[in-house]
Amino acid sequence: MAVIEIRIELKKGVADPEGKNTKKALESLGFEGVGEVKTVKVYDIEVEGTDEEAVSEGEEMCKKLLANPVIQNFKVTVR
Amino acid sequence: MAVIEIRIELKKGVADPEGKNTKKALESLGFEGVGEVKTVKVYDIEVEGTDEEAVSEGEEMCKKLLANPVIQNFKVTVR
Amino acid sequence: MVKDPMTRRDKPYELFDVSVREASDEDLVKISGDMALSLSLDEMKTIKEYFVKEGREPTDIELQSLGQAWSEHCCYKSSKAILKEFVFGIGREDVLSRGDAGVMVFDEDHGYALRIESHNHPSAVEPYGGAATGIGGILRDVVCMGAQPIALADPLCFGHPDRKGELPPGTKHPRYLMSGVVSGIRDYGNRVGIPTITGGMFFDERYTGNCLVNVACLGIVKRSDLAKNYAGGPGEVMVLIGGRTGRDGIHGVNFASRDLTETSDEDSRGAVQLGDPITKEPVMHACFEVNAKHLITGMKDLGGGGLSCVVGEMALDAGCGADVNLEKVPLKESGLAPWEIWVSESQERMMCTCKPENLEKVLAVFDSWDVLATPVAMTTGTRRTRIFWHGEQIFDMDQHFLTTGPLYNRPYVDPQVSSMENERSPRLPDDRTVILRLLSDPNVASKEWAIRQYDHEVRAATVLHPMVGEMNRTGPGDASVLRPVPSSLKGLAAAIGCNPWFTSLDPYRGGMSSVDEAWRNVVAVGAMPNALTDCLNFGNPERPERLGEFREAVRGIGDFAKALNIPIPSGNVSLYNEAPGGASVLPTPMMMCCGIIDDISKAVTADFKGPGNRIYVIGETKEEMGGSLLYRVFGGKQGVVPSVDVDNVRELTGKTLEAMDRRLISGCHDCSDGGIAVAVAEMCISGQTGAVLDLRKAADMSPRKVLYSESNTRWIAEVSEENAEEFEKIMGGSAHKIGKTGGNSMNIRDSGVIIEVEELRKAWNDPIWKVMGGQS
Amino acid sequence: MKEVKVCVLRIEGTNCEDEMADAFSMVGAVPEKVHLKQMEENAPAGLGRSLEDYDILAFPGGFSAGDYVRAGAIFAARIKSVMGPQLKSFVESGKPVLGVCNGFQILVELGLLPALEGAMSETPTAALYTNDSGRFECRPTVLRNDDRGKCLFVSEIPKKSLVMFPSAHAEGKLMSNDPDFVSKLEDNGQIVFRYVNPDGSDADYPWNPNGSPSDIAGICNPAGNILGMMPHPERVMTRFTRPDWTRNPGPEEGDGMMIFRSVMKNLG
Ligand SMILES: Nc1ncnc2c1ncn2[C@@H]1O[C@H](COP(=O)(O)OP(=O)(O)O)[C@@H](O)[C@H]1O
Ligand SMILES: [Mg+2]
Repeated sequence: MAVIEIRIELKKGVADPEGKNTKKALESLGFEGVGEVKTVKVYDIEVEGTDEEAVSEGEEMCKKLLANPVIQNFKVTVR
Repeated sequence: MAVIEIRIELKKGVADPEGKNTKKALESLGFEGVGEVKTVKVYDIEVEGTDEEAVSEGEEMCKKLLANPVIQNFKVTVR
Repeated sequence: MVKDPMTRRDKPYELFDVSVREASDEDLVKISGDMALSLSLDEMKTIKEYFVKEGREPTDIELQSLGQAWSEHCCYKSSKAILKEFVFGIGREDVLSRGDAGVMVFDEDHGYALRIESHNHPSAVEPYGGAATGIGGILRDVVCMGAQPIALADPLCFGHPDRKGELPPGTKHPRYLMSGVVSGIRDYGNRVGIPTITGGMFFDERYTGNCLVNVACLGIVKRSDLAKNYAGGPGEVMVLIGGRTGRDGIHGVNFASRDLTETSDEDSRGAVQLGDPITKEPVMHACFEVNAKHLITGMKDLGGGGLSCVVGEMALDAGCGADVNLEKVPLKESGLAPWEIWVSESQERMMCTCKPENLEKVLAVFDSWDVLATPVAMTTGTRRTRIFWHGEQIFDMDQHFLTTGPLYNRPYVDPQVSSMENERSPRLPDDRTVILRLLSDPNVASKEWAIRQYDHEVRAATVLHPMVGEMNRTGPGDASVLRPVPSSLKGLAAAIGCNPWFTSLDPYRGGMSSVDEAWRNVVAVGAMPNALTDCLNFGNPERPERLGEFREAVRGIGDFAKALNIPIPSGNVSLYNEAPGGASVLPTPMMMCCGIIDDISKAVTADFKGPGNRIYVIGETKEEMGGSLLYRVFGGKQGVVPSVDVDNVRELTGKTLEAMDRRLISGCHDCSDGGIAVAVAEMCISGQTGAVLDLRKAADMSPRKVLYSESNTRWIAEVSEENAEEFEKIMGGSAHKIGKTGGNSMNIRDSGVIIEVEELRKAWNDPIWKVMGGQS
Repeated sequence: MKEVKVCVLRIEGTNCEDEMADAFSMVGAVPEKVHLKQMEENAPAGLGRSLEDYDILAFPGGFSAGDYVRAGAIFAARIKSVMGPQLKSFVESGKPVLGVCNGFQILVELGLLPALEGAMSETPTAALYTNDSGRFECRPTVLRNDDRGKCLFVSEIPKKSLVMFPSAHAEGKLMSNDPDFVSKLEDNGQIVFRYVNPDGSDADYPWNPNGSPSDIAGICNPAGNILGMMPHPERVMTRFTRPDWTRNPGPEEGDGMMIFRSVMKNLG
């Protein structure tokens, strides 16, 4: 049993409206000097097998479902 | 300038319909032995100041806007 | 007490016997507190007496069950006597059911269901999840009538979203709450595919510590499929449907029946649930299927009160008892104590009853929808509920004692009523400044930021939308109208009415005014009001002033409803709406009115349709400035709160609807916050058309008061020159001409003020977008 | 005339299937709401269905599986695993496929649109991404028919004319990582609908509610038998669901009718 972390980020150049809105909200609450805000989607998933097997299983999950290669990159690590 | 990662997780015992439905979808796609699927919300935020200042700024952001202590835990680290 | 009252039974599961028979008053209070029962000393004493008579000590599950069943939320112990006196039982032949939702005749073959409920405390603590589960709950109330939900409505009350300064401890910022609540309604409503067609947003500092989240649902049902909410008799199987049971939502109703405190955040985590619209949707389909195939005898949702209430009520209303095999209940996590399973308020669950010979077929239907369905109990002929855990009896109580709960006639004092005597009129700037300020007040300003996040036309039956007028340049509508039966032109209209400011200054007139507003919204679109549903949000009923307000407001609602013979087949009461520190919210009777229009092609919207038409005000404008938006914004004090003359309501409704039926009125808008000034401005905004007003002949008082008075039972009507004569004949003196449409500005002759329509639009459109982010 | 059978495909959490089916009924087709489970090989007796028995396939709008992960992603992945090959041959046989809103998102996630390199790509080559506003937008939108004659679903709509179909979505911005994406679609004649201002000029927000490049609202595949679009024609089958019908009385029939009538005509 391993727990993998799947991190799905937007590709460079893809606008991130949620990040942008969050930045605005933070600024309106008085936070100063906030630069870029990026939102990342993370799944922590329990899978069977060795760490290596778990990671390659996670990558399969991204390809089949969790990420759209047009807009997103993914990274799978063992937690 | 520092980039902090803010990781917001649901507390134990709080239902996670998104995780549950993702698990179901993975299983129906033929992934076997999938255990718990947890969805985590992550923000990568550029903030000014030293690492320490950045982390405490990030914690403030969570308290004021990004997290609800009733159902969520948060963790702020420097990337 | 020397010894611990809780004795654990020597069993592989958690079960305690609780010594109450010998307990002192002090002990009883401590037991109630330690077990989080929220029961008073007197109630604990009644329970003690009961178990003395039974000759044994109660188990923890029995006490927890009582705590839940006797909560204000479940048994209306403080409000029932008052509701009975004033609003219950307005009998009309077309009331088909007063079950979990009210059901009224829609046409020969169909009924429509209506119900409203509050989800205030959970939303104050966790706005997103709280509001979402509120939607889930109200949908289930409609589904268990066998009705397909067709619309949602969501009136909300918050502190000012741009509030500056320190917040009271334990309180979240109104902007945060508003954003979370709207997201919760959006995500649940949109995902489950039911349009959110109307609602309201009310802002006042007094909601800062305790926001109000009310949610309403409408449904449509074939009259032959109308479901009952109770069993058909003894010997039937009770089948638990839908989500699994977990620790979420334990003590939710007790929480709703208490004031919020500074630590509500931490204390009530268990009471907060997260809804799952994806489980809900197949549950709905499957329930409709077993109902339409007449395989079941009754169904009911597990709302506040969980298994404990649903089993008791489904059996009791059928004159039965029930034997429950509690270990059969499917769980989310292991290790729950029996009492936790019994009182949990986990979402997305329903119960149905069926004859044993149909059980297999019922289970097959649920299976085909991948919906969990488990027989957990049988009805019996005993009028007692017994619970077994792997064969061992752990609960045995009289149904009636358990379910009915105590009833109180708590002390109340009649409220002080605002009057003309101590009235202080505000010093006003010029009309231009006044009108622009009123339009930008968040209570009037555009709610488009929220409205367009809700899908208000999914199901493709929305005939009048919440925003009306020129596309993407819209203004506010009155009632929304649906066409629930596609083969017919008959429409169902729904609108919200509420004026908490009137209610706080004069609860009786406030109650009446709230009904009047909902009523006239429905009339404004051309529909005949048909039924009401109400959500009564008030403060702590144990304080005599609060209960006095409640009583007077309910009396006002009842007097209106009785006089006009309009039934209130469902409703909800939410008490204990007090912020940390004990500040009460404004007394808020939230009314929803449903109406029927025989031919939707005759429906009327509020936007001015073009230049050169006459503008009339229907109804009398009086010097009733108490509680008006004008006074609130510019600092007026006291004054008379607008009254309602029920005969006048009846007469004007008849005339207005007749004129609409003859297609004589091209635009119609009700007059409420900000009076004629705001109503006409809004019609200009949505119609992209100006207006010239001359108010001298409208009423026998100063033109300024005519402009801003909020007298009830008034509409602004737009009538073409060609139709004017016939219109005036029908109205017979009840309509007063106040101007003409045309041009690019609102031009008030009496004060010489001219405001461009674009300027009106900006003042009205921008404020909430500015605070919440985004643009129209 | 031969009965035209329409498969309106659904999974748990699908909505808008009722109005999609009703729209097809209104033009004389025979729609059936079919759960994806019924397409599985081991579907319970009597409930099993086979795609090849239908003449038209429609993916309804709204949501599917809550649109967790990404809009349409879960539904698309499950379709692929249950009936990928059948779907491919359905499409290749030239039978019409319609996807509205969530249905469009599903078609893109399935690789059936834009299909620049063959009928059905292994992985998606485009995405329908979060609106520029970051919000769900439920509002009227005006579309221009820019089809150049390929698309089976718009033949009854006069070329370059404007129609009003309302939009209701949070993820409707068409994206690709191919910089020449728009011009390739253009060259192939795949752009069917563009958002425009009511006077027909290039759309500004909110008339383009999501920020789609070149105001693209709907595209077809190179063969013209698959149409995916964000706005909802099935919501405006009569004039009474137009948001402004009380001030702009048009014909009894709503603009949406033409979509369904077109495909019927092309089958007949
Ligand atoms: N103010 C009211 N006016 C009319 N009917 C009411 C009112 N308050 C409650 N009711 C009715 O009393 C019944 C019980 O309400 P409640 O216990 O809140 O239902 P639930 O169990 O669904 O939460 C329902 O039929 C409801 O419609
Ligand atoms: Mg109920």
